[in-house]
Amino acid sequence: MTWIGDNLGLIWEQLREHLYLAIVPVILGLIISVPLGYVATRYSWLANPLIAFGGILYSLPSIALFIVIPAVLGTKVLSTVNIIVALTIYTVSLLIRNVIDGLRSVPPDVRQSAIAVGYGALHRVVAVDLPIAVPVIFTGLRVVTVANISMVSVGAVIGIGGLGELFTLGFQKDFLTPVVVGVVLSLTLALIADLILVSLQRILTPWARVATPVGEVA
Amino acid sequence: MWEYLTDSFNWSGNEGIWARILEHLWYTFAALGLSVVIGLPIGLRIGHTRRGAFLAINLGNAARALPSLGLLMIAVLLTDQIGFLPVLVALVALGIPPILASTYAGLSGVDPATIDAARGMGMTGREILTKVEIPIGMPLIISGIRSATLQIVSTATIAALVSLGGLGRYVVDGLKLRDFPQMFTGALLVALLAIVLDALFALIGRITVSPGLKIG
Amino acid sequence: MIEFEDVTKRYPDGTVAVDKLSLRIPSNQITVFVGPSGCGKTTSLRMINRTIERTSGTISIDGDDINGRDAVTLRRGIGYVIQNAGLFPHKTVVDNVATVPKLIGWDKRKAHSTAMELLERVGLDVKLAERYPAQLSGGQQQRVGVARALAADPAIMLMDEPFSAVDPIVRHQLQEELLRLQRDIGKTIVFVTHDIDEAIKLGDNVAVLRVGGKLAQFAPPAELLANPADDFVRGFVGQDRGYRALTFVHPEALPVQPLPDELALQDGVPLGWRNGSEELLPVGSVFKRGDSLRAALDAVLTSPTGCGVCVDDDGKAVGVIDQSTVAEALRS
Amino acid sequence: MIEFEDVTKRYPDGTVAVDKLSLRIPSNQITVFVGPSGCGKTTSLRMINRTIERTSGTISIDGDDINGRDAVTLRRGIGYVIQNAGLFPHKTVVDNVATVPKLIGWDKRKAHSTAMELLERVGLDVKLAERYPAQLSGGQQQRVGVARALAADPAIMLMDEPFSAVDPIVRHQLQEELLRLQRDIGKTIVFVTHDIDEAIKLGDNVAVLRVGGKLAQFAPPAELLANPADDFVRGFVGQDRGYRALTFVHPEALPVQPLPDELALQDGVPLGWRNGSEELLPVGSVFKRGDSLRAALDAVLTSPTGCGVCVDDDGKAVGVIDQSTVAEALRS
Amino acid sequence: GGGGDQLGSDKAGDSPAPSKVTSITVGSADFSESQLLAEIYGQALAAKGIEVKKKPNIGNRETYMAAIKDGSVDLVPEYTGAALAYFDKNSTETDPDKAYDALRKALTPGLEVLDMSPAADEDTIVVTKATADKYSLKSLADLKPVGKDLVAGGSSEFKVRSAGLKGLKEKYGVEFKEYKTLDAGGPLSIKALTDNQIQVTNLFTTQAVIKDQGLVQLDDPENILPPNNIVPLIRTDHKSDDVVATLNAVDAKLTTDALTDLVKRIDVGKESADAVAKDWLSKNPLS
Ligand SMILES: Nc1ncnc2c1ncn2[C@@H]1O[C@H](COP(=O)(O)OP(=O)(O)OP(=O)(O)O)[C@@H](O)[C@H]1O
Ligand SMILES: Nc1ncnc2c1ncn2[C@@H]1O[C@H](COP(=O)(O)OP(=O)(O)OP(=O)(O)O)[C@@H](O)[C@H]1O
Ligand SMILES: [Mg+2]
Ligand SMILES: [Mg+2]
Repeated sequence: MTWIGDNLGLIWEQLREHLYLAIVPVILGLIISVPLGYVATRYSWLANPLIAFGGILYSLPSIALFIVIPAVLGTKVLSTVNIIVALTIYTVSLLIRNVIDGLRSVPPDVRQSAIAVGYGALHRVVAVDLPIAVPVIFTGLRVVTVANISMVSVGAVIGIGGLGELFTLGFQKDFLTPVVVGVVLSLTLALIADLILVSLQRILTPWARVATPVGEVA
Repeated sequence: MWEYLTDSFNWSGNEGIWARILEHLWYTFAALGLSVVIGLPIGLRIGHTRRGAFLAINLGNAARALPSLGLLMIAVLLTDQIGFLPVLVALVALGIPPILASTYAGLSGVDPATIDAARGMGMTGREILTKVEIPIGMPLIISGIRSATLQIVSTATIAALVSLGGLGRYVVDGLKLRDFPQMFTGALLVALLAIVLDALFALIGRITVSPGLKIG
Repeated sequence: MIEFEDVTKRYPDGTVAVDKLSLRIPSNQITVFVGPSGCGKTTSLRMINRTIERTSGTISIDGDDINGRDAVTLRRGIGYVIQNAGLFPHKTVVDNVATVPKLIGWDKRKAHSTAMELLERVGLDVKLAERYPAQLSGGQQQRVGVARALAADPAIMLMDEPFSAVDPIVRHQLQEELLRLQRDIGKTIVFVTHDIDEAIKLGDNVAVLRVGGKLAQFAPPAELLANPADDFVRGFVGQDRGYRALTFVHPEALPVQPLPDELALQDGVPLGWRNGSEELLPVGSVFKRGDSLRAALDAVLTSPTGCGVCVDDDGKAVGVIDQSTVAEALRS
Repeated sequence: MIEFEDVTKRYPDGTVAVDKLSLRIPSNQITVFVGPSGCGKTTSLRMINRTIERTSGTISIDGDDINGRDAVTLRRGIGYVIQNAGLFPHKTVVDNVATVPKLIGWDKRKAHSTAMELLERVGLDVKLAERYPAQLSGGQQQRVGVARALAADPAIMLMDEPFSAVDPIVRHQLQEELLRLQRDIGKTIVFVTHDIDEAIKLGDNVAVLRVGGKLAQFAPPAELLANPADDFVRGFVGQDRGYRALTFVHPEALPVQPLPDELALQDGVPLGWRNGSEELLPVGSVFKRGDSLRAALDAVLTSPTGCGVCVDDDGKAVGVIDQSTVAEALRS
Repeated sequence: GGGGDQLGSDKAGDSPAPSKVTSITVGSADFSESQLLAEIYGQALAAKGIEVKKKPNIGNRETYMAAIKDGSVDLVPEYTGAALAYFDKNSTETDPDKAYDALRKALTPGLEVLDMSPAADEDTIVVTKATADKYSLKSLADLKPVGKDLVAGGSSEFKVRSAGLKGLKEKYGVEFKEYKTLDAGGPLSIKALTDNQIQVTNLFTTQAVIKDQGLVQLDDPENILPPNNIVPLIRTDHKSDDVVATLNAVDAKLTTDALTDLVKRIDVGKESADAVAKDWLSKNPLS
């Protein structure tokens, strides 16, 4: 326990780095997946290959990806960019499926109406399809966010791992405390992030949580 | 990397690629088997009774948030062992949530009218589970096991961090020695293995899922 | 006979779905529960096979309280058909039908052949037997549902809005087939619908329920139309009930008059009415001897001459009746 | 006027959904497309707002070929209502209705107030304005759908089976409301249904289509009932068409007879028929002066005495008619 | 091995030593002693008013070398012999001074080492007391006849370098039954050794565990294990005079015994490297 008190600065530093490394890829991944998913619903033959390719990318071991990236991009080996790019790849490979499913979840009669009231193609996506896809997209977003937060720590193996560095640090000394602190904080971070996403989703989709009307048997 | 792969020396022997693949498969299936043994019955129970779903799903999510590296290290430090056991613990913790969650989803997604009909014709709870809910939930159950497999295969690389073998050996040694061909080889083989296993489960799905569920 | 005695169902949330219902459902007849949405039809029906447990009162079948019996065994002896059929999507059509026979331990061969027979019986092409439910139309699915419920030859059939999800034309066919089937099998059928026309068409007896789960009237359809018990039933039975009631008026024999010359025939089948010009006027609808007064009136109303044509089973004209004959019959 | 000239639609898979359809849809009236499932009703309708593009032929509105116009602008000027309403689940009721006004650039305040007015107009409680579609019943959703289609005051409204997913009682209400609304607004409405009753009730003109997308008959409903063009139409119009046709027979004035003593009244409202015993016999259904012959006949048929009661707008009895008067009117 | 050069961009270049540096990034390897030294260097430099950034725990030599080559870090604590083996795979120097000189020559352009410290942390190959007794092991040469019965374990690097299995085979003719890849003198190796999953491993002389567990260090008559004096490895573009002066002063004061003590405080006492470094600096003021 005294270890915690003595190392508050370090813990705080790693926590901040961890959060940064986990969240930035989620945001970037979302920015990439949405247009990509939209294209895949327009040209539906693209959807399955994209999802399958995502699955393959996701099965690449993260350690390998973390190290390959500087070789490919020419970034410095200790640059956070490596982790961010790797996790962004994971994010997109997972999220693409949800974006596609989400856009496909728009009921056909709603889409029909949107066309018939005279929405242009792009306008319709922004004003109708995307809002309706939010719950499905958020399901994916929650999964990748949590997964990212837990995956960042693997970066510790190459020296940029946020809370993961507490793992290696403790492990080298055969010392449980830092590892447990790292795991607990990482877990807490994931749960808080999840909670924030759930709240955000509730705020974004007030329509999705309304009660069914009186008289209808569920 | 091509040189590494085509060098037949690298393929044979108990440190060779074949041996590593077998080790990797062993870790994967051991962890997967245990995850199924634990996750499936719980998922079935929750899906069938539709009670405790909230708890199970959220526990499942929380487990997903466990960093496997940290978990592995804690497992090593706590069990005071560096063998297979801590790795198994970490991988099983990773495998259970998807299996649990999709088993639950598979069962709870069964049309209530179908269950109503089954009950109405005099099926007992067990018969409803085995003859109706499991077969209809099968596509999702398989896909849960499938995604657990993918995660386990790719994460089993960390076994190498605590002295075990498997394809992670190449990745970790390659990392330590900055031997990129070796590392790429490892990563690529892991991805290949994942693809092969994925195809295997697609096949299993094709066999176990009733054609009636694939129409339309 | 199925007997409800003071049966009440209160759901955990306090809703009283069925309130002190007392009712005798005669054996080997079709009894229809009808009423607006939420009036407790489904609840009443499902208390019979105990997929919903009553709160108080007694339900007995042939004098035995159903609570004295094991729920699972009870259900295996009662056929159950619901909207959208509730078929097992993972089983072929014939396996769906064979489900209960297999559950109660028949050998496979027998279950299968019984299932095949039943498919024919409900009017399904046996070529469909190896298909899966998703490959059938709604109407075909409902037929499978009926066959499945009949498979173990239960004495009682419960049918909860079985035809309400199919389009009107198919629904009409299914209703006709059910009536035809019932003539053969003579089960005790309890049928739920919210469509008064369906109730009148199918029911030997109709129980009209009002919201709150109270019985408003229990009577054969003709009586329901002629003497609605109160304003609620009158409103529910709807406009045109006078005309509909004619369905149940079967005058012994309407006195037909000989065929007039104006009626053009071909091999005895009416072609049209001559009116001096080249073209014939349409015949209008025709009726058969033994048809209800409704059919006769319609024939009169659709005929351009005011004379309704009566035909035999081969469609050959056997006579005509005029407006005043019908009016006479109506008065009597 | 909307004009179809030799319009054909062939889907990429080869299905010919509409085949050389030629048709004039008059302005400010309700024209109903009716026909069995798959006969091309929806396809025909949707070619009008170009959500489906025709394969050949011309469709013009008031003489202008619609292909000469920008599809999006065209659509904004045409209201569109479909089954299940197709409301935007993520927008409140009032925002749903305000969609088109906002799209065409009205300021928010005006769009909102117009939307609120429309909600009232279609008979929705304004308290529901801030709800989401999922919080409304099916009938309420359909009303919102109608309001949304009306929002930008389009000259044309396309309605594709708008009422087919709601229960019969609500459907009846919605039909009445549509007729009432149309009396005020006088739009050019094209309405699709597969329910011949609905077509007859709502249509100023009815187009009957047969499978394969061919026009079988285009006529006002009374003519359709009286003179079906062929067997297909006759079959489709169905039994009871003679009786239904009476809906369109409005005898100038049926000669009513003075109230007989047997009719018991209270403040002029008929209570029942005396028959010597304590209890009164039911009055039967009643009709108003100016009602169709169908109503008068039903009154006669439901009356235990064979005398139908005629009432004024307050429900007070003003006279009776007997069977022979109705028969007389039928003959003429 | 040796793939590190793929990453060794020449960004370090031939830029001349600056007259003044305002900011420096100190990195360290993934073991306690390296972290401690990095802290000591860092704190000493900070005391001179230089802004110090820390990148502790980067990884093994191959990893942090890539980092210093591409400028991710500017300074890491190194060991003469091991660093020499990294830059020149064929070197066989056994004398500390010669090794130091050879290292200076072998360095990639853009990197330099400062003065070598008297403190050293040698590689050592150890067995448990029990193993030593059972096979009467004193020197590495004694392993030759019994190697086939023994399992060795240690880092990935130990397996392939000449100060490891390669040297053992070439110089002593020792081959083991198996080699388990664990870590570089870390908890895995120690655990495996004490559990008798492995019988031979590679540790470092400053590790307290050697004494605490009564492990037996095998002699190295053929000198396959190089001398390993502590020496700062620095990028030329951060080698200003005050940095050089400070680090040389620090290194001059370090001794092997002091280092052993300090490392024990971290590994056994679980104190943070940060605090231990601060403590040592306060007791050994630079001037
Ligand atoms: N599980 C339940 N819990 C609480 N209330 C229920 C439940 N099931 C039904 N109800 C209520 O009981 C009443 C009767 O329901 P029931 O389903 O029997 O009606 P119904 O006549 O079959 O209606 P419908 O024509 O809509 O099928 C309704 O008010 C309904 O809301
Ligand atoms: N996108 C399409 N591709 C191919 N065929 C189509 C398509 N849409 C409709 N069809 C076919 O065109 C024919 C007419 O379809 P349409 O939807 O217009 O019929 P409908 O009269 O509206 O039927 P319903 O009453 O069932 O709504 C049908 O045979 C249908 O299967
Ligand atoms: Mg019901
Ligand atoms: Mg249609």
